[in-house]
Amino acid sequence: MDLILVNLIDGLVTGLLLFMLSAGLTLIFSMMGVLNFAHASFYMLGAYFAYQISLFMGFWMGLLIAPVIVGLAGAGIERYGLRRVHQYGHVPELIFTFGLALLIEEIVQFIWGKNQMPYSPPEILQFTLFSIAGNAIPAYKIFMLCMSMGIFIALLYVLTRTRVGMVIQAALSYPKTVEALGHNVPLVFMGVFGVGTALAGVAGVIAGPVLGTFPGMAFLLGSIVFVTIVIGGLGSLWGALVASLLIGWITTFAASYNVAMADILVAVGFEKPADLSESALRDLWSLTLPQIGPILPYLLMVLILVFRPYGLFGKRDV
Amino acid sequence: MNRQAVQNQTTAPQGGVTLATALPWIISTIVLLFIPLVFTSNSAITIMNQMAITIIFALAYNMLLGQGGMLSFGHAIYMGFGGFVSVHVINYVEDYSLPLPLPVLPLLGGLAGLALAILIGSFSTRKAGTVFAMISLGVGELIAACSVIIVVFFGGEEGVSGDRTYGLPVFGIEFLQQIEVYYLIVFWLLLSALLMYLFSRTPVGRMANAVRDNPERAEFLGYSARWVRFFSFCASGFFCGIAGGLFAINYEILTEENLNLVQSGSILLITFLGGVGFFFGPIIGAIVFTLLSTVLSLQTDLWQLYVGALFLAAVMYFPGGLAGVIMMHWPAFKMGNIRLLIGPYIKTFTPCLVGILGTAALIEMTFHFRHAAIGDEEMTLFWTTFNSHSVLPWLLVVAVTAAAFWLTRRNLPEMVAAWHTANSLPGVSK
Amino acid sequence: MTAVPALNIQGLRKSFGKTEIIRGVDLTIGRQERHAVIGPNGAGKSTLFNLITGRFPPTGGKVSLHGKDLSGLAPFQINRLGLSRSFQITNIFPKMSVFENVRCSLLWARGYRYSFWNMVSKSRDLSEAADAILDQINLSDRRELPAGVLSYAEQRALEIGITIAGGADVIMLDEPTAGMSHSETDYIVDLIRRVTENKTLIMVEHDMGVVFGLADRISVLVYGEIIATGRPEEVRANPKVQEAYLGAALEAEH
Amino acid sequence: MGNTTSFGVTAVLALSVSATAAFADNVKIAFIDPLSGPFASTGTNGLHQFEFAAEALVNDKGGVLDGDMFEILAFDNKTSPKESLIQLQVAIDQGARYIVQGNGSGPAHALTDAIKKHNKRNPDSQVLFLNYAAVDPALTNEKCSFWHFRFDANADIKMDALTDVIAANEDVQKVYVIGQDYSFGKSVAEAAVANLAEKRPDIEIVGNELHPIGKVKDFTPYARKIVAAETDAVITGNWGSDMLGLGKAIIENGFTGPIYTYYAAGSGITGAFGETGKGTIRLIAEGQINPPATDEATAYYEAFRAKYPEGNIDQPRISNVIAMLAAAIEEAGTATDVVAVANALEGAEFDSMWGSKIIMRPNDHQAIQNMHIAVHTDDGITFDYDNSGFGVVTESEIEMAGMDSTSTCDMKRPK
Repeated sequence: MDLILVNLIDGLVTGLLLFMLSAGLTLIFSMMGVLNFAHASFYMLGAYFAYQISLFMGFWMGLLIAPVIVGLAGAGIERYGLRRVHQYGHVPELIFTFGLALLIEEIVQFIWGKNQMPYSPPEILQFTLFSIAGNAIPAYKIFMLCMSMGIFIALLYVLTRTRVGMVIQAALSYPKTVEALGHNVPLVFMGVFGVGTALAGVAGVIAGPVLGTFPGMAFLLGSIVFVTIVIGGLGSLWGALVASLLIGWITTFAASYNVAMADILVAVGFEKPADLSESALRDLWSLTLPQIGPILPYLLMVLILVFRPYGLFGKRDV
Repeated sequence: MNRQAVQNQTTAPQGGVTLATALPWIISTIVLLFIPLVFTSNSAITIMNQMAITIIFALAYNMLLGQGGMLSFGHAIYMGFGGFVSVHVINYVEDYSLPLPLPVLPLLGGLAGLALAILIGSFSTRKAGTVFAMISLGVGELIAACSVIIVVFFGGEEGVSGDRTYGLPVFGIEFLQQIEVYYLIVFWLLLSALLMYLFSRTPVGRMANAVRDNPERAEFLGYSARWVRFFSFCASGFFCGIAGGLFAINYEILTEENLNLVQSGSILLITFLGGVGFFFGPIIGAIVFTLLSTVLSLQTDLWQLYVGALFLAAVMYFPGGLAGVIMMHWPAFKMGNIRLLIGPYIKTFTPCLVGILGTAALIEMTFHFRHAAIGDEEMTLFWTTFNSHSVLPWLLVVAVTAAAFWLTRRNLPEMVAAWHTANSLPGVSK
Repeated sequence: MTAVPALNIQGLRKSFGKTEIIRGVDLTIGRQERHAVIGPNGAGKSTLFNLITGRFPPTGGKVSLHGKDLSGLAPFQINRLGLSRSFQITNIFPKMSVFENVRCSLLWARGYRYSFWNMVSKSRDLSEAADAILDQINLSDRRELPAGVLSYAEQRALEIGITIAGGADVIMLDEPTAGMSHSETDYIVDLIRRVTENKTLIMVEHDMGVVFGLADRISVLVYGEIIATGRPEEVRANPKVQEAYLGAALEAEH
Repeated sequence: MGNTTSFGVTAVLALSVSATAAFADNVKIAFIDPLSGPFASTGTNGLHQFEFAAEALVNDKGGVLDGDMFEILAFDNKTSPKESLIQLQVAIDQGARYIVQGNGSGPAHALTDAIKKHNKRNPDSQVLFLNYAAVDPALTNEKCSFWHFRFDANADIKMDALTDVIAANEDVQKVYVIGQDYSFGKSVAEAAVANLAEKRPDIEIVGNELHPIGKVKDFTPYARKIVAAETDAVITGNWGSDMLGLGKAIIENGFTGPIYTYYAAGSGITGAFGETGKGTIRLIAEGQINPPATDEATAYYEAFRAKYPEGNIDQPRISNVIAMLAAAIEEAGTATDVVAVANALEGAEFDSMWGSKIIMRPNDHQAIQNMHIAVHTDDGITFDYDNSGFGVVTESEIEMAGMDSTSTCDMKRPK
C-alpha cells in the first residue's frame, strides 16, 4: 500500500515532466502541423546550458537563463530554418527537424564531449523531505513537482485568460481561420515555437540532474513525447496532460511490479513446460512486466490509433 | 517556384520500350558488371555490396514515401524480418541438407517481408498522413524491442548468424569470395530495380501517385485509397525483404541493429537526400550515404556532424534532393543552354567549396586543439601537416575561408542571372 | 424518360451537431436530364452533393442510383456504379501531368483495377482514350505539364475532364464556372454541353445565365429544403422562388 | 543515368580507402570500435590506451623482430555489427593481421564469426582477433574459435570472483540482481544466482530482474523495489547511462549497502557519481589502479597522463594485449604467419605491471588473471578518473580467478 503511494508520486513526477515537453510539442504540432523531431533536443540543450551556467552562477541562475536561451534558439531556428522549409510541405519540414535533432546531438558532443556531465541538484535541495515506509522522497523531486505544476497553471492561465492565448487556442482548432482573421500567423508561429522549446528547456534544466545529462538523453525521450501527444489527441492540452500522467504511471507501475507472464499463463490454464530451454516459447514464459514496461506506451499508441485515430481527447484526426 | 514544379513532376515516359528508356538500364548493367575490374580490393567490393543492398532498400522505401506519399518511421523491420527469415533458412537448409540453391534465398526473404507487410498493412494503411506515420513508429519500436526479448527467433544482442557456403555449388560457384556475392547482389539489384520501376508504371503504381496527391479525388475515380496504399505497402515490404535476404547472404549475420529505429531513420534520410521525386533519387542517396558512412568515417571522427549539416542544408536549399538538383538542369540541357552555366558554376561553386572545406578545417582544428594528446600538436588535414597549436595556420584558414565565402557571395548574382538566361527560350517567359 | 430514374433521393437529412443543414430533400432526376440545383449561399447545395456521392454519411433518408440504394457505400463504390463528380474547389492531382490526370481517371472504368501486371503505357487503347478526352477539353497542348501549373480555367476544364473520363452516365458538377470571367464561362458551358451529351447531368451553379442556358429542369434549395422543382420557365415564374431568391437576380439580369 | 555518374565518385573515394595503407613492415593492428555515436568516449579512450601502449611498450623499445613497429589503425564501427564487418574488410585490405575490439558483444560475435569464415576462405590473409573487453562467456565456450583470444575475464569468471568476496562477507544476507535485458545482462544474472547458491545457500536472492536496455528514462521505480526489498547488496552488469541512472537512483532513494558493478568507472561515470557514490559503488575488474601495483605501472600511468590529461587507464588489460602480442611475435619469429603467433599466444604466461600473472588458457583462449574488487572513493587515490578527484581503490584480490573453471570449448585448430 505504501509502495503504491510512493509509485503514485514517482509516476506523477515523470508524467508532469513529460507534460512540459508534450505541452509545447502539441502546441507546435497542432498549429504548424510540424512533427518536431528535434523537440527533445531542446530539452537536452536546456540541460546542457543550465549545467554550463551552473558552473559559473549556480543552479538557480541556470534555471532562469537556460530556458530563455533555448527559447531564443528555438525561435531563431523557426525563423531562419523551418519557415524556409515550410513552403515545401510537411515531409521536408519533418526531415528538417529530424536532421536538426541529429545535428544538435553532434554539436552537443562536439562542445561538451560524449560523457555524462556531473550536473547535480543544488545543495539546498539535496535532502530527504520525508519517507514513506523507508522510501525516501528527495526534496528535489517535490521541487520538480511544484515547478511542473506551476508551469501548467501558468500555461493554463495564458491560454484561457489572455488575448494571445485565445488566438492560440483558436489556431489549435482552426488554423486556417485564424490566418484569415488577419493575425500575424508567422509571428504567432515563431512565438509558439519559441515558447514550446523554452518549455522543453525548462524540463531539461530540472530533469538533467536526476535523469542524467548526456548526449543520448534526447534520443531516449524523443519518440515517447510524440506517443504522448498522439495518445492524448492533437490540439488538446488536457489530452496531453492526461496522456503524460497515464504514461508516467504506466511506466512507473510496470517497472515496479514483477508480474510474470508465467504466472498469468499458468493462471489461465496453460502448463509450464518442464524444460524451458527446449521450448520455442521460452521467451514468452520468462517474460516479466518490467521487461516490457517502457514499450507499453507504444503498444497503447498503436491500439489507440487503430481504434480511435483522433486520440483520447482530440477532435480531429492526427 | 519553377524548381518546385519541375522536381515534383512525375516522370512518365510514354509508349513502349524505346532506346531512350532502356539506355540507363543498359549502361547501369554494364557499369555494374565491370566495376569490380576497376576496384578489385575486397573492401571496395564490400562497400559496393553494402551500397547495392541499401539501394534496393531505399528504392523500396521510396515506393512508399515518394510514390505513395506514406511516411514510415519503422521500415527497417521489413528488411530486418526478411533477413532474419533468410538466415534461419540458411541454417535450416544446412542442418537438413536441403537442395535450396543460395541465389534464390532473397526471394524467400522477400516473401517474408511481404507477409509481415500484409499483416501490418492490414491495419496501418487505413489512413495516410500522421496516423500511418505514428503507427509505423509504434510498430517499428515494438518489433525492435521484441528483438532483444524474443531470443529464440532474433538471437538477442549477438543476433543470428549462418554460413552462406552451405550448399552445393551453383554453376561451380560456392560463394566463398566477396566478388561472387557481389555478382549475386548485382543480379538481384537489377532485377528488383527493374521490377520496382515497372511497378510504378502499372495501374496500381500510377494510382499510388494519384492517392499520394489527392486521396479524395482518387476515391471519386473508383479507387479505394486504402487498397491502393495497401498494395504499395505490400510491394514495398516485398522488396525490403529481398534487401534483407541479400544482407543475410552478404554479412551472414542479422542482429538487432537491422530492426531498430536508427536504421529506419537513416533510410528515410537516405531516400530524402537522394530525392523522393524521381525513381533514381534513392539510388544516388544510397550511394552517397554509404560512402559518407564508410569512407568519411575513416577520415574523421566528426563525420556525423557533417552528415547532419549536409542533411539540413539539403532540405533547406534542395528539397528535391540530389536527384532534384540534377533534374533542375534538364530543361536547360534540353535547350542546349547548359554550357552557359558552366562558367558561372565554376566561378561560384569553387570558392563555395573552398569555403565549406575551410569551415570543416576550422572545426577539425578546434577538435584537434581540444582533444589531441599533449605533445601531439601536429595534425594532418588535406594532405598538409601543421601544428594546430600555432597561430599561423588558424589565421591562414580563417582568411581563406572568409575570402572564399566573400567570393561566393560576389559571384552569386552572376550565377543566378546565368541560370535565368539558360532556362528561358527566346520569347518564352517562365 | 424510362421507368427507373437516374437518381432518386428520398427524405434525405443531414445534421452537423445540432444544426440541420439538409432538412428532408426529395428529388427525382430522370435519365439524360440536365438538372441544376440553385439556391442562396449556405442553402446546403454542396452538402447535398456530398451526401449523394458518399463523402458524408446522411443522418436520414436514402439515395438510389438507377434504382440501387447507395446507403453505406464509400465514394469509390458509388463511383463504380456510374456516378462521377467534380468539386467546388479544384480537386485534381497537381503533381501529375495533365495527361496522367486523365489517364488515371480512365483506369478503373477500363477494367485495370488494382492490377500490377499491366503496364499502363503499353496500352494504346488507354493512351488514345486519354488523348481523346484531352482533345475534348482543349488541353492537348498542355499534355505534359504538371496539372498544378495550369491556369485556373484550365484546371477547371481538367477537373471536368477527369470527372467525365471514367464514362459514368451520371455526372455531378459543383459550381463548374465559379470564379471565371465571361469568356472562360462561355468556354466551360460549351464544354459541359458537349461532354454531357446523352448523359445525366446534375450541377450546382450560381451563374443564372449558365443555369438557364443548360438545364432541362431546375431545383431550388433554400435552407436545406427544395422549395421548387421544374422547367426553367416554371421555376422562374414560381412566386415562392422569386420571393426567396430569384427576384433580385432576375431583375439584375434583365 | 544517376547510377553511372555516382559510381565514378565511388570509384575515386574507394581508391582513397586503400591508398592510405602504404607503410612497409609495420605490424598493423586494426582497432575496430565505436569512435562516433553514444559509446564513442569509451572507444576513443580505448584507442588512446592502445596507441600509448604500442608506443611505450613496443616502439620506444625498438619494436619487435628486426625493428618492426606496431601501428594502430583506427576504424569506427559505430557499435554496429554490420559496420564492424565492413571495417574488418577494409582493415584486412590495408594489411592488418591483428584485430582488436571490445565494446559490445554484438560486434564481437559478428567479428569472431566473420574472421572464422574469412580465415577458412582466404588462407593468404588470415587474421587474429584479440578481444580486449567483450565478456560474453559464449565467446570462449560454445562459440570459441582458434582465432579469438580474450584478455579480459569473462562475465562468469568475474562473477565467480565477485561472489567469492560476497560469500566471505557474513553481513550479506540478501542480494538483489538487476541488469539490462540482453545476453550479457542475462548471463550476469544466471552466474550470480548459480554461484551464490553454491557458495552461500543461506543468501536470499530478493530480486532478480531485467530492464530494457537503453530505454529506461527514470530508474526510480526500480530503486524503490530494491530499497523495499531491504537487500544488503546489489549486483548489476549495467553500463553507460543505464549504469549511472540505476546507481544514482538507488543511492538517492536511500540505499547504503554495496552496489557491485562491472562497469561503473571511467568514461565520465566516475565523475558523474562523484560524492554520491562514495563507498557504495564497487567494481570488479582485472587490474589494480590504486594503490599502484608496481613502480612500472606508476610510471606508465604518469606518462599516459602527461600525454592524455583527460584520459583514464580504465582498461589496464589493453597494455597486456600489446605486450603479450609483442612477446608472441618474438617467440614465433614472424608477424605475418598468424597461426604461429596464435600458437605462441596459446598458453603464454606474462607478468603484468598491474599486479597479476596472466596465463592464456590454451583450451579456450581465455586469459586467466587476478581479479580486483575496488571501491569508488576519493580517499587514497593516486590516479583518479575523469579528473574528478574520485577513483577506484582496490579492496580485495582474487588470485588467478577462474583458473579451474570449465569450458565447453571444442576448438578446431588449423592443420
